[in-house]
Amino acid sequence: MSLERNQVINEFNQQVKPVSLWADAWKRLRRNKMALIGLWIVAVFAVLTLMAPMLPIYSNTEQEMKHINLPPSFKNAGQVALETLQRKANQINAMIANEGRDDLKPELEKVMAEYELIKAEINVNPVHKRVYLMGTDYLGRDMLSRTIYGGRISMLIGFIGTITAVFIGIIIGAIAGYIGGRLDDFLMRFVDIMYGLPYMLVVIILMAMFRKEGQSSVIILFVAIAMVSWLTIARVVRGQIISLKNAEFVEAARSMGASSARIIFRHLLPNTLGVIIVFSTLSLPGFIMSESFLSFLGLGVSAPDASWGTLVSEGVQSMELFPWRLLVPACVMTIFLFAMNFLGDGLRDALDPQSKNRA
Amino acid sequence: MSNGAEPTLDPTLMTDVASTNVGIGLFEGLMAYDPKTNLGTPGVAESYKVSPDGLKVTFILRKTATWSDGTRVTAKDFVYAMKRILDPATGAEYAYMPAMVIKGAQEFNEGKGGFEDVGIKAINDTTVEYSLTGAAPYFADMTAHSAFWPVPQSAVEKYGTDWTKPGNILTNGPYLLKEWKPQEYVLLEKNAKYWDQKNVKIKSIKIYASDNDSTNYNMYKNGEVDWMHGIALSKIDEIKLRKDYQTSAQVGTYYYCFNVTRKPVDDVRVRKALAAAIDKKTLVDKVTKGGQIPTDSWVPPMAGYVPQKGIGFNPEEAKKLLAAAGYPGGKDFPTLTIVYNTNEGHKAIAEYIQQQWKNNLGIDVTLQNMEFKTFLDLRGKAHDFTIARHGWIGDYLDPNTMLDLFMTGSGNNDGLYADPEYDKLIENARLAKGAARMKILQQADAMYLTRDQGMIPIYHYANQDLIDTTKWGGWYATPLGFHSFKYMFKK
Amino acid sequence: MTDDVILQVKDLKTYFKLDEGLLKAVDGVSFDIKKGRTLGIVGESGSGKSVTNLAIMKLIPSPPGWIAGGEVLLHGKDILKMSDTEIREIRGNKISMIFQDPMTCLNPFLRISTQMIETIVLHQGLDKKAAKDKAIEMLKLAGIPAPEKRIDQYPHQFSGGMRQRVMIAMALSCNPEILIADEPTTALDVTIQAQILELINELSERLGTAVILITHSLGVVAGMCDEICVMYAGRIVEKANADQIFGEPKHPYTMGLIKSVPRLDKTTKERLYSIPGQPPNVINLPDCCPFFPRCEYAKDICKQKYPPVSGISTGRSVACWLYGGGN
Amino acid sequence: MAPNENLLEVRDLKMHFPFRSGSLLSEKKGFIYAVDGVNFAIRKGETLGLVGESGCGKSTTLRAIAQLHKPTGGEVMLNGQDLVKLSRDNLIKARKSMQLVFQDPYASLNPRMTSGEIISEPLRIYKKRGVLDISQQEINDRVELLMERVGLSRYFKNRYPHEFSGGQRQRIGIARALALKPDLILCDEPVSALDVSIQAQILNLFKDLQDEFQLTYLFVAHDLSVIEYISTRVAVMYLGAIMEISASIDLYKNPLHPYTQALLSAAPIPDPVIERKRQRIILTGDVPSPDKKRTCCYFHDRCSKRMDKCSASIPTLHEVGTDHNVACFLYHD
Amino acid sequence: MAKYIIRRLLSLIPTMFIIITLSFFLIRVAPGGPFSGEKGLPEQVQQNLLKKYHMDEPLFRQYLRYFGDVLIGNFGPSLRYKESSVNELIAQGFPNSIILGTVALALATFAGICVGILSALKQNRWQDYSAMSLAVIGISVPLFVIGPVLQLVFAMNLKWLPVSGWIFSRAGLKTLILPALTLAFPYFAYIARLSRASILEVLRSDYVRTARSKGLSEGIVIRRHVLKGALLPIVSYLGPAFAGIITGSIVVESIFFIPGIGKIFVQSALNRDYPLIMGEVIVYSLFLVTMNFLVDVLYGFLDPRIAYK
Ligand SMILES: Nc1ncnc2c1ncn2[C@@H]1O[C@H](COP(=O)(O)OP(=O)(O)OP(=O)(O)O)[C@@H](O)[C@H]1O
Ligand SMILES: Nc1ncnc2c1ncn2[C@@H]1O[C@H](COP(=O)(O)OP(=O)(O)OP(=O)(O)O)[C@@H](O)[C@H]1O
Ligand SMILES: [Mg+2]
Ligand SMILES: [Mg+2]
Repeated sequence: MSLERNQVINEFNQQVKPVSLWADAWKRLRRNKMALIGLWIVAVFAVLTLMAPMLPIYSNTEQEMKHINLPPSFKNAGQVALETLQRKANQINAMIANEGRDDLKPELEKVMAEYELIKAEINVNPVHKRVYLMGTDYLGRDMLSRTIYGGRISMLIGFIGTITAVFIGIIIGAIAGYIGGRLDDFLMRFVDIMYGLPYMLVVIILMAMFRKEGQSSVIILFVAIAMVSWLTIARVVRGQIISLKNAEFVEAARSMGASSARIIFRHLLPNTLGVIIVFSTLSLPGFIMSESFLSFLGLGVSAPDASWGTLVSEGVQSMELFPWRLLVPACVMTIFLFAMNFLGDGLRDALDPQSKNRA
Repeated sequence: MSNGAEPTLDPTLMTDVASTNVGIGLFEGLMAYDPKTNLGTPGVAESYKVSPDGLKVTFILRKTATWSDGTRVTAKDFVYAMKRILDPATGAEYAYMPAMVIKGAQEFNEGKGGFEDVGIKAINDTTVEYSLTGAAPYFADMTAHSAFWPVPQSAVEKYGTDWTKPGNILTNGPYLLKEWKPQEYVLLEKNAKYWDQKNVKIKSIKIYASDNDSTNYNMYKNGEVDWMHGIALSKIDEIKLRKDYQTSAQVGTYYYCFNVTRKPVDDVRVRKALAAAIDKKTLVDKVTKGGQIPTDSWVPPMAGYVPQKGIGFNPEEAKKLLAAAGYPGGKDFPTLTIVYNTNEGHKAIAEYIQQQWKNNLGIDVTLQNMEFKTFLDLRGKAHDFTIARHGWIGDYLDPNTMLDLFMTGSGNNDGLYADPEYDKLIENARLAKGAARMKILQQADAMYLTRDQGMIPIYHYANQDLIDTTKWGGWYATPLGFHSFKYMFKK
Repeated sequence: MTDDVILQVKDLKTYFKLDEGLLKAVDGVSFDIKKGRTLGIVGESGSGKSVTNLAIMKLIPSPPGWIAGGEVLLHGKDILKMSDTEIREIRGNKISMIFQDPMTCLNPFLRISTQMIETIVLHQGLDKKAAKDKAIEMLKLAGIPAPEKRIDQYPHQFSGGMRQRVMIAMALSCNPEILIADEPTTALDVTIQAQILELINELSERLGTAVILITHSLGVVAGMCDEICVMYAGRIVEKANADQIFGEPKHPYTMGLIKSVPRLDKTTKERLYSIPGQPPNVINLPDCCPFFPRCEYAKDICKQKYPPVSGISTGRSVACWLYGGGN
Repeated sequence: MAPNENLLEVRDLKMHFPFRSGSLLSEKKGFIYAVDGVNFAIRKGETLGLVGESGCGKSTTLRAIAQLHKPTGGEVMLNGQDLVKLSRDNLIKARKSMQLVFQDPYASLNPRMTSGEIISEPLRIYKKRGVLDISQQEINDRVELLMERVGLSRYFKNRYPHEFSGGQRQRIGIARALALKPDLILCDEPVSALDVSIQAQILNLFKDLQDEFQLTYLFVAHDLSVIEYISTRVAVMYLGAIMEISASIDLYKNPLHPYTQALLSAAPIPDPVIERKRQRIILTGDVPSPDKKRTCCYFHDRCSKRMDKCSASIPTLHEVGTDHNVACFLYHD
Repeated sequence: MAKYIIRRLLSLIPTMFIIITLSFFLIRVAPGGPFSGEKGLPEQVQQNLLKKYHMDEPLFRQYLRYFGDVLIGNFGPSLRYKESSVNELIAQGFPNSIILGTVALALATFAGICVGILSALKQNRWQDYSAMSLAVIGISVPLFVIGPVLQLVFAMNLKWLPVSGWIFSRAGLKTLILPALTLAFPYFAYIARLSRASILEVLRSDYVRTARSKGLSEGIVIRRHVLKGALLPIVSYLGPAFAGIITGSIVVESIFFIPGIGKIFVQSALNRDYPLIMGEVIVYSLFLVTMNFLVDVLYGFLDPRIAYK
């Protein structure tokens, strides 16, 4: 039997796969529409936030006292401001008329005075020509621009949190789960201790120790997030590893003389990828929101810059009056998280060679 | 009503507004808060006499005043309360109030002298006499404060720290403590043994301990509470138009504190430039919106006193001053940081001021927020700041409560202002009386503010409440923010 | 005769939609089984034996798979058209199945007892206690030592062969009309294998159970089956009774199979014959005889068209161009 | 090494699994005597077939030899080294000359690795340990060569295990075992999951490789004809102990132990005519459970030729002919 | 197993010891003290306070004293809630938090698993997509948004439920609904997603097919055969989640005005109420460590292949 014939026989209708693994994963990712959309959204977000200074948007910090709390609109700001004032005046007028609220007359005058003022300068002052697509906030700053800039820190936090969580958590969890015994006890008690310590005070100490006047505390913020982000994932990974470590392919690897590290990183972890990815996309919003908590303690970007977390927590206060101040950052954030989730799911499928036969 | 969470109901240990609000219903001092002015009005005491030199004040107690178990409230109860609050072992924070004015109190509180030397004496059951360190004309009003309230010795000795629990507590105010669920609510019920009980209209009052403004507001709107003390600032635009929105000026000032030992704000021209570059009126109108009063003065308006002014909003002047200090057009001006404790309001103000300085002076400042206690440590202990947000609320209605702050080494002089002349003026004022005293205080005020611009006053606080006064009578907007339930009634 | 027919499979088609394309795992398979008889299915791995039987039980994982056509008539009633409740009445009760891979087919999280009892309770209406006794009895029949102790253990505490015996005991516990045994004895040693096959035979004789036996072991097929189907790439290439298959195999693939078996009774230690090449990837199979690249007798027509099934004698048919184009 | 020298010697190998039963509080402890005193030796270049009842401890023996379970007792001498006593590092080095092929090809291949990675895994492990001096290019070449050698197209290098058929998977496992050119390969039922045509290919492959590389096999299978085909010597195990061990031809021609006889008679023959006429020895009696310490012949309950002393003491392996050992009192003098 | 349990229980002791010791010193390193306020206290008053609470002693003495007290179950007085001991405060708040947390987590787990099952069974169909979108919303929208929104809709507009309050008030159990829902939402989302992923994995397994082939109804197949195998990652998550839900409910407690421990937890740290922080830390850690311990034990019950030595 010649080799040639052998080859023909072997390759009859056997599809030959592309050579590169990553190319293959990429190919599979590309076939997943939702993941692709997710990827695009994340990419667009990344580009937008990175290029924010170059975008044709208004400053994210410049205040315009005449444009406070304007709703989203395609119209010129002056126009919107006038309408808003008009509405307010009408409301007060109605109250005066219906409820006899004469005490509101000075308020009405104030409103009307401002109305006149803006009316007078609407065509002269160029600021009134602005268009606030997403409305403005309590200091008359452009919400669109604030949200775009806010994405910088929030996305960064999300990535850093996830990366540290994934790295530290996975390593610790995997080692504890695989080696077991005393080391497992030790590492898991360490995790318990980390859970148990009063986190807020630890962060406050960090903050006090490393604060320098006039310097941003973003690095401390990262440290603070990294410190605890990995705990839960470590426990989850450990659980998975414990149930996987008796699999036969692990025995096979051991019989080949593979070291524990190799078994953990090459054999076990790739097989827990599903849970890891689901879990890390799940923790992403947690990190983004914990930034707003830590910024309460004084970490993170300092005003007037904002993050999604702080924008949302600001916005929620006045959501009945100025819903866009909540909705704009919240929706943007949610879109991003949706995208990350789909991307995560897609990545998991792409990296799972079996997924293709599984619908 | 909704109120913050009250940590304690023991008058000796009370320090915060929330506790005091409840305490006013339960206890009554020699004097009580007047419902309109918050000055003193006769409480347990029928009347009082001040000695000609102003150093001795004698109160005559009414015989009808009793504790809720029916026993009389006597002079001894006040002496006991005084002993208790001053006793170092009690560790009462507000011990400093009596210690400041009563003779020998400071020494006793420091553990240096005995209680016998403290200037309080029960002449008989109905007469109590106080000896003061100086002629403090505000002393009688001061006795309405919780630090001077009587404490039932029998209950305290019987139950120890548990004496304030419902069932144990004896009160002498218009109300009894029916229920107390810390972190939840306090239920007060009319005290039938109260001497003036026929004038007490409201049968029972439930005071919620919620400190979430939005929830409180929702409860208020839902009719679950009738009176909301403090308002949801974030909803101010809506609340402002309500007819049940009540606001009144408060004895207190929000200000930006300079650490005058630090460059570049050790230069008075820089301080003045910074002060002159803030449009406070717009700030109050557009940013804080809550009826605060924009100000260039430190001392809030008070009867008989003309507050002195610092420099007002004047961008041109500000630029000139800055140039004179060596930073024309803001050139080479070092980057300053404004520190403030985390809070939406403080943040908005800081952001606004940052922008003002940028626009009007061309200088860049950065902002930094931090958690409250860290902030306090930094501002009050380490003094590790250049400009920090600050606020001060007077304890009693006298300019002294504002001005003695800036004496050298004073515990609250966080900006480290130090001027012996100023200290002397304040000392002198202690012994002076009447208009002369006010003059001296004005002098000090002018020195600190007009001459030295030791800080930037921004606005005077305003009390804000939501209560429908067409439904509830006897409620008035007051300068200290205290409201006696006793006078309130349903129309 | 026809009234003895319990199950009739007609032109069964089961496809899988995969990323690479359409996989016709079973593509027009037909056979009948009569009461008390045993049908053997042999064939290359991946030829669709298991899928055929899964389709009979309507257990094709969907997605990606679905039953693309055909009928499965149980006493003349089409299983494929039944509602879920009706099917549940049949599964485990009238038709029960021994799965191929005993390692993964037992639930590792549940005790053997739980897994056995639930079926017995469900279909035989016994109470738990009686069901457990029955389960123990079945395990004993299947040759598990100390079953009353073993029954409360978990699958991982059993050796591979013991798990397989558990599967068998479970499948037989409800006295099914049809038993589908997918490689029931691969992990068993020959003595136990003989014991199990004996058990199945006895059942078949006593209760008239019809058996579909899938196996790689031609020895087992030879000993057990009345009729044999040989499958290749989703179709039956040859169908005949046991003697005919072993005596005079017609299809080149069958011939290859028979030749490849090492035999105890012929102690020639020469190299084993093996069919050259690999089984084809069934995805997007062109319309040709899928065996042609490995076939010694391949003709041009083999590359162009799938050969029609030609009946050779009663009950015997073969799909190969060697035997003409049609009847 | 002389051809007759023992490559592997197993002496009194014991593997007892502790097990617990009962509830949490009234826990009872015991042992499953999965392997209980196994002795045998394999000479270089030969194939020892291991057959036996399922659950008798074949897989466990293999695992214990490979040190996947630390044996409860006994010695495993590989090339004169006792693996049981070796330090971790030395054990890993020793493993280079002993590889496993698993019973279940699918479960033993990491589903997230491509076949190329799986086959090169042992090479990379030993490269990393500094034992093997080999470049990445050489690894690639070696993998391709191995794949070709076991009959897999080199183009399948980037496929994942689930994309292969059962037979192909088993070949991956074999290629992996061959990668390090070990002296000894332990095969745990490598062909029982395969259909006959592929089984033939694999068996041929085993043979070819043995000829080519002077390999030694310990080969577990149920199919006696397969064992006969592949082995030079055969050991018959029953309940954790070896009952009979002998040269292959000898054993098949002249089975001595009653269990071996039963086994051979039960082996099916792929010919319906013969099958119908065959007389089988059907074993009766309970299969004893391995959770009791034994004091007598393991087989005595089911043995048709049992004698009194069978239930009194344990027969040891006894030489009865050239290279033919039996543990049965029938053949004790 | 019994041995394992004993060993784990013993290991609680050093764990708690380390947590207590570290926390004790850490909180005293944090800037700011319990007695600082916007108004600074005179030196003397501060001295008196420190003395009263033995805080003028050397730190190590304080530590020993504290440790001694803890051993006899006395967590000392609260520095802020002056008449209450830490024991009392915890005894007041903890049960409420446990009630809220348990209800919320039970709700989250139940709903999460149900939705997870639904999604897994209807994989890639609209049910799946909508359930998972709900889950993503659940994790991405913070509590302080969900809470007020629910309040707005169900209490303010529909007037079905009270704005706030707690179960012992007149409104009774009704008050539990909104806060429990709010608190449950993110946990629900986590659990739904986790269970979907793991149920999908299990649904593909052969033993589920076996179960179906036995004619078991879909309900039993899911309940008996699928869930147990799929529960492992969820259980790993539930341990820390339960501990977290008890103390992490600050936002919900504040929005719905519930006298729980979460508020005290955060407040005590902000107030530097040292004994209260310590008390909270101890109770929380004990709770968490116990939960994690239970989870580990539960592993053994869920997956018989996991054997503890
Ligand atoms: N769930 C599935 N998803 C995708 N393809 C499948 C699935 N199940 C089976 N197949 C494919 O269907 C074809 C037939 O498989 P089947 O399991 O019936 O083979 P078999 O004849 O039983 O083989 P073996 O002897 O190896 O068990 C194979 O190509 C297999 O890859
Ligand atoms: N991890 C384990 N824990 C407890 N008992 C075990 C374990 N592994 C195997 N056993 C027991 O050891 C005995 C021998 O098992 P082993 O897997 O070696 O059998 P085997 O000879 O390979 O059988 P088969 O041919 O069926 O694979 C069995 O009784 C089995 O139940
Ligand atoms: Mg199959
Ligand atoms: Mg085995």
